[in-house]
Amino acid sequence: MGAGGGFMLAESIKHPVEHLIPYAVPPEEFSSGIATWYNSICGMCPAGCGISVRTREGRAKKIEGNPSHPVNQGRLCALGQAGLQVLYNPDRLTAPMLQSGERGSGEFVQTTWNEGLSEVASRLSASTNNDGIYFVSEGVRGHLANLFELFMNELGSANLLHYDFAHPHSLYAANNHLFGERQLPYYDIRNSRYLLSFGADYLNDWLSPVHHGLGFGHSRQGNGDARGRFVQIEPRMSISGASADEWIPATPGSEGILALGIAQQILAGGNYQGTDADDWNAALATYSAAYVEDKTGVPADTVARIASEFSHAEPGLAIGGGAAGNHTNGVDTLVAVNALNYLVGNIGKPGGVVFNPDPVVGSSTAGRQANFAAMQDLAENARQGAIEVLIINNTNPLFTLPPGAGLKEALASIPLVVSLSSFMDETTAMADIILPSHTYLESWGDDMPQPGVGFSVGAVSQPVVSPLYNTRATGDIILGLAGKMGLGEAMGWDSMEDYIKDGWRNVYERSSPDAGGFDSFWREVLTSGAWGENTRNSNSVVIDKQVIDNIAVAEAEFSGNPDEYPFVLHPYLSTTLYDGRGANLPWMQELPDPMTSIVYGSWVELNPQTANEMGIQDGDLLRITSEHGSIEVPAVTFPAIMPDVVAMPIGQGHEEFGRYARNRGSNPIQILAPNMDAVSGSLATSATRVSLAQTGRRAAPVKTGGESRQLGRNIVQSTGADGDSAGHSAKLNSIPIVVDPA
Amino acid sequence: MNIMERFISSWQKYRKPGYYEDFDYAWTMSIDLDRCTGCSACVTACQAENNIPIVGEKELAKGREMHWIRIERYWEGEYPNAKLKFIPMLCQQCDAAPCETVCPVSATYHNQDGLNTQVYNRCIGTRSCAVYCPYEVRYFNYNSHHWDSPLDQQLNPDVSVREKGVMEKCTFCIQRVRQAKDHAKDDGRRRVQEGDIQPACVQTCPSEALVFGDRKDSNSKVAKSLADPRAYHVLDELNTLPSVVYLKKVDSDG
Amino acid sequence: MSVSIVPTLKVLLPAARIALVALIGLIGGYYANAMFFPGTSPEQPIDFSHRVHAGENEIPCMYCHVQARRSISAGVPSVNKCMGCHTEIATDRPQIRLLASYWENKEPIPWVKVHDLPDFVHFTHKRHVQADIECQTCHGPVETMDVVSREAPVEMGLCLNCHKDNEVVHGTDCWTCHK
Amino acid sequence: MGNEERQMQFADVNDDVVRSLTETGRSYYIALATAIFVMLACFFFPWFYQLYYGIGAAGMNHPTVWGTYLASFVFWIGLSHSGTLLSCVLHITNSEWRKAMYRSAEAMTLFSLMVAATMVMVHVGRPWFIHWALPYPNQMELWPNFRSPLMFDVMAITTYVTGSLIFIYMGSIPDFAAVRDRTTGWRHHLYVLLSLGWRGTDTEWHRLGWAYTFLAVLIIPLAVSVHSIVSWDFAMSLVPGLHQTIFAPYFVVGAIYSGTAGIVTVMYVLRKYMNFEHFITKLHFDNLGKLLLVLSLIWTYINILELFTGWFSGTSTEYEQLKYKLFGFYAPLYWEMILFCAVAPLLLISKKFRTSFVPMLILSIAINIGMYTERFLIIGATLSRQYLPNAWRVYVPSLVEISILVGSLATFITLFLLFVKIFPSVSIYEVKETMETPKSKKGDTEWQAAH
Repeated sequence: MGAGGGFMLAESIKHPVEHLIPYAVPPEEFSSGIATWYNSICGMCPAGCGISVRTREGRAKKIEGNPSHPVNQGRLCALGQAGLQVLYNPDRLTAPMLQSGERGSGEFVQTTWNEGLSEVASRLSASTNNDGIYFVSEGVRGHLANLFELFMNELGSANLLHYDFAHPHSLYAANNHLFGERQLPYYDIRNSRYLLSFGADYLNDWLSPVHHGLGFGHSRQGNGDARGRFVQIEPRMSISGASADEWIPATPGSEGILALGIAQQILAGGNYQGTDADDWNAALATYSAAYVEDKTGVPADTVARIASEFSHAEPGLAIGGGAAGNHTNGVDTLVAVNALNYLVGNIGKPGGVVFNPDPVVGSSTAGRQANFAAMQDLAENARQGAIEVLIINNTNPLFTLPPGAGLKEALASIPLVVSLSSFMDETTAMADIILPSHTYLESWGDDMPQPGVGFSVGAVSQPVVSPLYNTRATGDIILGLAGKMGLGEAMGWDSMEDYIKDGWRNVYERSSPDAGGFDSFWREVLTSGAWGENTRNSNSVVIDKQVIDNIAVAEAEFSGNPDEYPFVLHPYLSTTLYDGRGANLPWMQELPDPMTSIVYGSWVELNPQTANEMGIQDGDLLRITSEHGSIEVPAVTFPAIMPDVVAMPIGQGHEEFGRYARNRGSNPIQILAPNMDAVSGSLATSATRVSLAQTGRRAAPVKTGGESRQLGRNIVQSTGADGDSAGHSAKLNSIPIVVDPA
Repeated sequence: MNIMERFISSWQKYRKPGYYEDFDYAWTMSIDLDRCTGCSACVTACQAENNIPIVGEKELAKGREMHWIRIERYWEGEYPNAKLKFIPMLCQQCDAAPCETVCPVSATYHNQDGLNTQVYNRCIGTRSCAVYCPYEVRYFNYNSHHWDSPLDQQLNPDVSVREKGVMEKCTFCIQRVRQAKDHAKDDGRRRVQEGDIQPACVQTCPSEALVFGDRKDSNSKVAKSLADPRAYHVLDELNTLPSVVYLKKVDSDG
Repeated sequence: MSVSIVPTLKVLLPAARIALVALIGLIGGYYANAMFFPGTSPEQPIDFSHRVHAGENEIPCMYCHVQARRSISAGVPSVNKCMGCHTEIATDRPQIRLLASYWENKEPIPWVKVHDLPDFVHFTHKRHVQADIECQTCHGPVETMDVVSREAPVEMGLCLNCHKDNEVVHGTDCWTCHK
Repeated sequence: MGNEERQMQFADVNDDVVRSLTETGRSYYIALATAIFVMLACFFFPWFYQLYYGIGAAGMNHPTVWGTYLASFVFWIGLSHSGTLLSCVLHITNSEWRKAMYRSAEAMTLFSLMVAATMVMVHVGRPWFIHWALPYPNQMELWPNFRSPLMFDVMAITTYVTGSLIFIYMGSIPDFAAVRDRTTGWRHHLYVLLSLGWRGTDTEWHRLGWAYTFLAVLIIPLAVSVHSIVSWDFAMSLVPGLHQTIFAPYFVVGAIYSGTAGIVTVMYVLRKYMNFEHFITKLHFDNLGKLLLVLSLIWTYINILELFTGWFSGTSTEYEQLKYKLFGFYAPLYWEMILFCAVAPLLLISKKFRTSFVPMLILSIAINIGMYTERFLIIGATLSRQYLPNAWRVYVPSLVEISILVGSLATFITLFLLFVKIFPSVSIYEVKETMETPKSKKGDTEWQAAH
C-alpha cells in the first residue's frame, strides 16, 4: 500500500506530455518564435483605417494602427482592436450551407462550395428579368465595389445597393447642395482653433473617429499655447460633448435653426466681408436671436457669444451630423451648418473645410449607397414579387431597419435569398443559401478612404493568416459565380488578388512610373500598407445666389403627438458596439460604456429631474412605447440630457448573431417611426416621440463604475485656461528628474 | 553571501529613501487629461496585448472586472451645466509602493526597471496587495477563465495566462520593454532609446493623451511633461511616488 | 501503580512496525517509479538518433535547429528539411521510409517534447546561444543519446546559479524570465 | 444544583474528573456526531468546492478583496485570547477562582488558534503554495518578505500556538498522572505516555510550579503582541478607516473581550453537561462578569474615539467612511454591534445578573456575535469605501462563506468535545489546593445519595 502511495506520488508530479509539431513545408517568412507584421486595412467601420497585424506561429495576436497610413497614423479605436475577435469568433460560419427547413427555422445542411456556387449560378441565369436580381452589400469601396458593379452589369441588373445604417446621406446631400461636391469634404479639426459641432459625435462614430481623435489631441495641446476650443451642440451629451469645453443642449431638430441664428449674428456683427453679404442678410433675416432662442431654447446671448467667438477664432470650423442630421430636416440643418464655414471663410484653408478629390479606384460609391427610401422600395418590389434573387453581403438590414420598412415580411416573397455573411446574423438566418465569406483579415482587398484626408489615399489589405475555415473571400465568391455563369471573358481573373493587382497598375501609372517597375511598387505598397499623394487642394467655392436665397431650416417633424408621447427618443450609435456589428465580440461587450460604465445589455438615459418627477429609480425596468411598438429597458439617470429627451444606445437586442449577442438588451430601432428626411430620403432616426411607463420590475444594468462624483477628492484636477492655479500643485518633488548618466 | 546578510542588505535597500534612483531606467507614463477623450481604445488594446480574460456578465455583475487600465468617469455640476471628466486609471508603478511591503512572499517588488513587478507564479493570493493599493488597480483571478475556442488562438505567447487565485495588474507591458532591450542588445546598444517602447495603451491612444518613456533621459517626452506646470499625481498626499503623472485638464470655464 | 513507560511501549510496538513498513514502502515506491518509468525519455514517432546525426556525423546543432540563434525558440526542423538529405541518404531504412511517408502525405511529425518548461517561464534561446552557452548545459550530452532524455535538471536553481556565476545583468530579477 | 454549599473531598474531585473522562453518555456521542457531520458538510465540502472553483465561490469582488474568511480569522484569534492570557494573568496574581476554569479556557485558546489557521488556508487564493510563506532554504533561492505584516503574523501566531500548547500541557501533567493511576486499558497507556512518568515528588512539584509561573510571565506579552500584529495587517495599509494608530490596543481589547465572553459560554456548557456544578460556581461567573463589564467599557470608549477622530479629520475619505458605517449599507450591522457589545453589557452592573447563569450565557453569546460583526465591518464596510469613488462597490458574503463560518464553529466544537474526553477539563490538583481538608463521612454519603 505504501509502495503504491509512493508510486502514485511520483506519477502525480510528472510533466504532462506536450508535442512539438513542425510545418511539413514552412511558409518563407515564417520562423517560430519571431513575430511577423502584416499591413492591412481595418474592416470594422467605414472609416478605413490602416492596420498592422502582429502574427506569431501563423496566428494573429494583435492589431495596431499602421503608422504610415494617413488616416489613423498608427492609432486605432477599441472596435478596431477587437477585430481579432471577428477573425477568431467561435460563432463564425465555417462552410457553405443550404436552408433545409422552413426559411428562418435556422435549420441548415452543409454543402460544398461547388454545389453552393452552381446552385446560385443556375438560379441567377434562370432569372427571367434581370432587374429581379438584387445585390445588397455592406458599404464597400475600392476594387471590390468595382467588381460588384461589373458583376451586376454582366447580369444586366441595376439593383446594386450598398447599405450601411450609419451612412451620412444627409451630409452628402447637404455638401452637394451647398458646394456642389459629390465627395464629403475633409474637416481639418487638427488645425482648427474653434470647433463648433452640431450633433456630430466626431470622436466616437462620425466619419473617421480615430483621425478626428488625432486632430482633437493636437488642437488641444499640440499647438503650444494656442489651445483649440470645442463646442458641442446636442440634446444628449455624447463622448465628444464630454470632451468639449462647452456643451449646449438645443431642442432636437432645431440645430439648423441655431446654425442660421449664429450665421445671422456673424453677419450682424459685420464679420463677413463677402460680396454676397446682402443675399445672406436677406436669407437670414427671419433668424433673429429672439426667434432662435424661442425655437432652440438656447439663450440669445449665448448664440451671440458663440457667433463672435466662432467668427473671431482663426480658423473656426463647424461640423454637423449624427442626430442633427437624422431629423426630417436633416439636410437643411447640415446645409445651414456648412454654410457657417463659408461665412467664416475657412473653405480650402488649413483648419477649415478641404475638398476631397475623387477616389483613385472604385469610382465614388456614394451614389450606390442605399438610403431608407431605397430599402423601402426594395421591400415594396419584393412584395410585388419583382425580386427573384436577393444577394446579401455582410450587412444586416433586418436589424438596422425599423419594422415599418416591412422588409422581414417582404423576404417571404423572394424565392431565393443568398447571404455571403461570415456570421449568422438576423438577415443571414433568413437566407436559403449561405456562402460564408472570409473576414477582412483573411482576404485581399483595397480601400480608398471616404472621406479621405484631403488628398488621394489608397491602401491594400492582404490576408494576415491562412483561412481558418472553409470560407472564401467575397471577391472570389463573385468571381466564382461569374465563372459558373460563363462570364469568363468579362471577368476572367482567377482570384481577387489578381484583380486588385491589375487595378493597381493604373495607380502605378499615376504615381511616377519610374520606380523600378510595377512589382517593386506593389511590394512597396504591401509593405507600407498605404499609398498617397499628399497634396491638399486649396480651391474655394462660390455659393450661387439661389442656394443662398432659399437657405432655410424647416421645422423638424416628429411622429406621435406630444401629449401622448411626451419624450423625444434619441437613439445613438453605441460607443462600443457601433451599429450592432460589435455585439458578437466579447471584448466589446465587456468594454464599459465611457459615459455610464455599463457593460452587457442596453439602457435608456433620462434626466434626473424627469426621473424624480416620474418616481423612477436607476435600474427600474421601463416600457418605452412609440406609435410603432414598444420595448423594455432599464432606466439610467444621466445628468447631461434634456428633460424631454430620452436617449438609448443602438447595438444590443440581437435575436441571432452568436452567443455573445443573442437575446441581450433591446434594440431602439425596433420602435422607430419610418420617417425620412425629405431631401435625402435617409431615415430620420431622431424623429420619434415615445412615452415611458414603469413595469414595476427592476433590472439594474451591470456597471463597472461606482460613485460617479468626486466628493471633493480632487482626483481629476483641472486648471484655468491661462494655466493659473497650476503652480502650487505642480510640486512633483516625488518624482526626481535625473539627468541621463550615460 | 549568506542568507542573513542577504535579508539585511535587501531590507536596508528598500529602507533607503530614493533607492529607486539607482535603477538604470525609470519608466514613466504621462497622461494628458486635456487630450483624453474617454474613447476606451486603451482598454481594449491592453486586453488584447496582455491576455486579460473575458470575465463574463455573471462575474461582472458580482463586480469582478479585470481591465488593467480603466476609464474612471466623474460628473460635475447638474443639468444644464453638467460636465463629465474622464481619467484613465492604471497601476501607478509607485516607487514607494504600499503593495510591495505587504506581500508575504515577495511576489510583488520593485525591480530594476523601477516598476512594480507582479510575479504570477509566485503569488499565493492573500490579496493583501489589492487592499493596500490606494488606486484599486490590482485585479484578482477569482476563478480560472477560459476562452471559447478558437478565441484562445489570439492569446499573446509573450504573456503568461494567469490561473485562478492569482493577483494581476498592469506591467507597463514588460514583455515589450524586455523585447526592446533585447533588440537594443542585438544592435549593440547599451540603453533603450526614446520611442523604442510603447505599451499597448500608449501605442493606440488616438488623441495621443498617453506618453511613455524613461524619465532619466532628460530630453524624453515624459521628462518634459514632468516639468509641465499642469503635472500632478493622483492621491499625491499619500506619497506613494507614482511613476504615472497626470496633466491637469484645462477647464476654461473654471 | 507503575509509572514505568515500558509496558505502554510494548503495546505500541506493532503499530510502530506497521508505520515503519509503510514508510519504507512509500520511499521505495517513489524511487521505483522514478527508476522504471522516468518519463524523461518519451517514445518518439520516429526513432531519430541524435547520436548518429550530431555525434558520429558531427552535424552542428544549428544546422537543423536554425532558429536557436535568432529566435526565442530553437524550433524543430520542418519535414522538408529532413528530406533535404534523406531523399538520397539511407532511403532504404524503415525509419526513413516512415519519414518519407510523412513527407508524401505532407503531414507534420508529432514529436514529443522532452525539455518542457512551464508556461510561465519565458526562456529565450537567442540570448543564451549568442552568449555562447553550450546547448549541453541545459540539454545534457544530446550527441551521445539515441533517444533524447532529460538529464540536466532544468529547474530554477540551475538558471539562477548560472545567471549568478556569469553575472548576468539583473539576472535574478523575476521579470527576466517570468512575465 | 445546590452543591456549592456542600463540602467536597479530595476523592470526589478525582471521581468527578475521571468520570468525566471515562463515563460517556449517549448525548455526548450524539453531540460529537452532529458536530463532526456539520464540520464535514459545512466546512470541508464547501471548502473543497472553493478549491476547485476558485475564491470566486465567495462573494468577494473588486475592490473588496477581503471578506468573511479574514473576519473569521481575526475573530478566532481574538477568541483565543484571554484563554491562555487570562489564565496567566490570574495565575501570577494567584486568584483562587481561576483554578477551576483555566484548563478549559486554555483549551479554547489552542483550538481557536487551530481554527484560525485553517481560516487562513481558506482565505488565500492558492493554499497549495502556502508553504512559501514559511522561511526555508529552497532551490528557487526565494524567501518570504520579512517586511510584510502578514509575515509578522505567521511568526507571532506560530509562537503563540507553541507557547499555549506547552503551557496547557505542562499544567496538566500532574492530572494526567492522577488519571493514569485511576484508569486501565488503552486510556492507561495513553496517560502513561502523556504524564511523562510523573511521580509527584517534591522536586517535581517545585520544578513544575517554577516553570509554570515562568512560562505564564512569558506568555502575557506574547499574547498582547499577537493581536497587535494582527491589527497591523490592517493598520499598516493606507485604507481610510483602517490606517489608525489606535488599532493595536483596539484589537487587543476586543480580543480579550470576545475571549472572556467565550469562556463564559464554555464554562456554562461544562457546568451544565459535565456535571461540574461544584467546581464552576456563581463566583466564577461573578468575576468574569466584572471583567466583561470593564472590557466592554474600554471597547466602547475606543469605538467612540474612532468616530471622533474620523469626524475630526474632516477629510472626505475619513468622513465618507464614517457616514457609510453609521448610515450606509451595513448600518444595521453596525448598530447591532453597538447594541450587543456596548449597550447590553451594561446589565453586568447588577450582581444579580452576573450571578444568574442563563442570562450570562445569552449575553456572552450576544457579545461574540457583536464582536464577529465588528471584525466583518472592519473589513467589509471599510474596503468597499476607499479613495477612488469610482471603484466603490458593496460586498455581500456568499452562501459558501456563511456555511464555512458555521463549519468553522463546528470544527471548534468538535475539537473541544474530543478534548474533554482526553484532557481532564478541570485541573484536579489545583482545585484540591483550593479545598480544606475533609470533615465527617456524613456529608459524603449525603452527597453520593445526591447522585
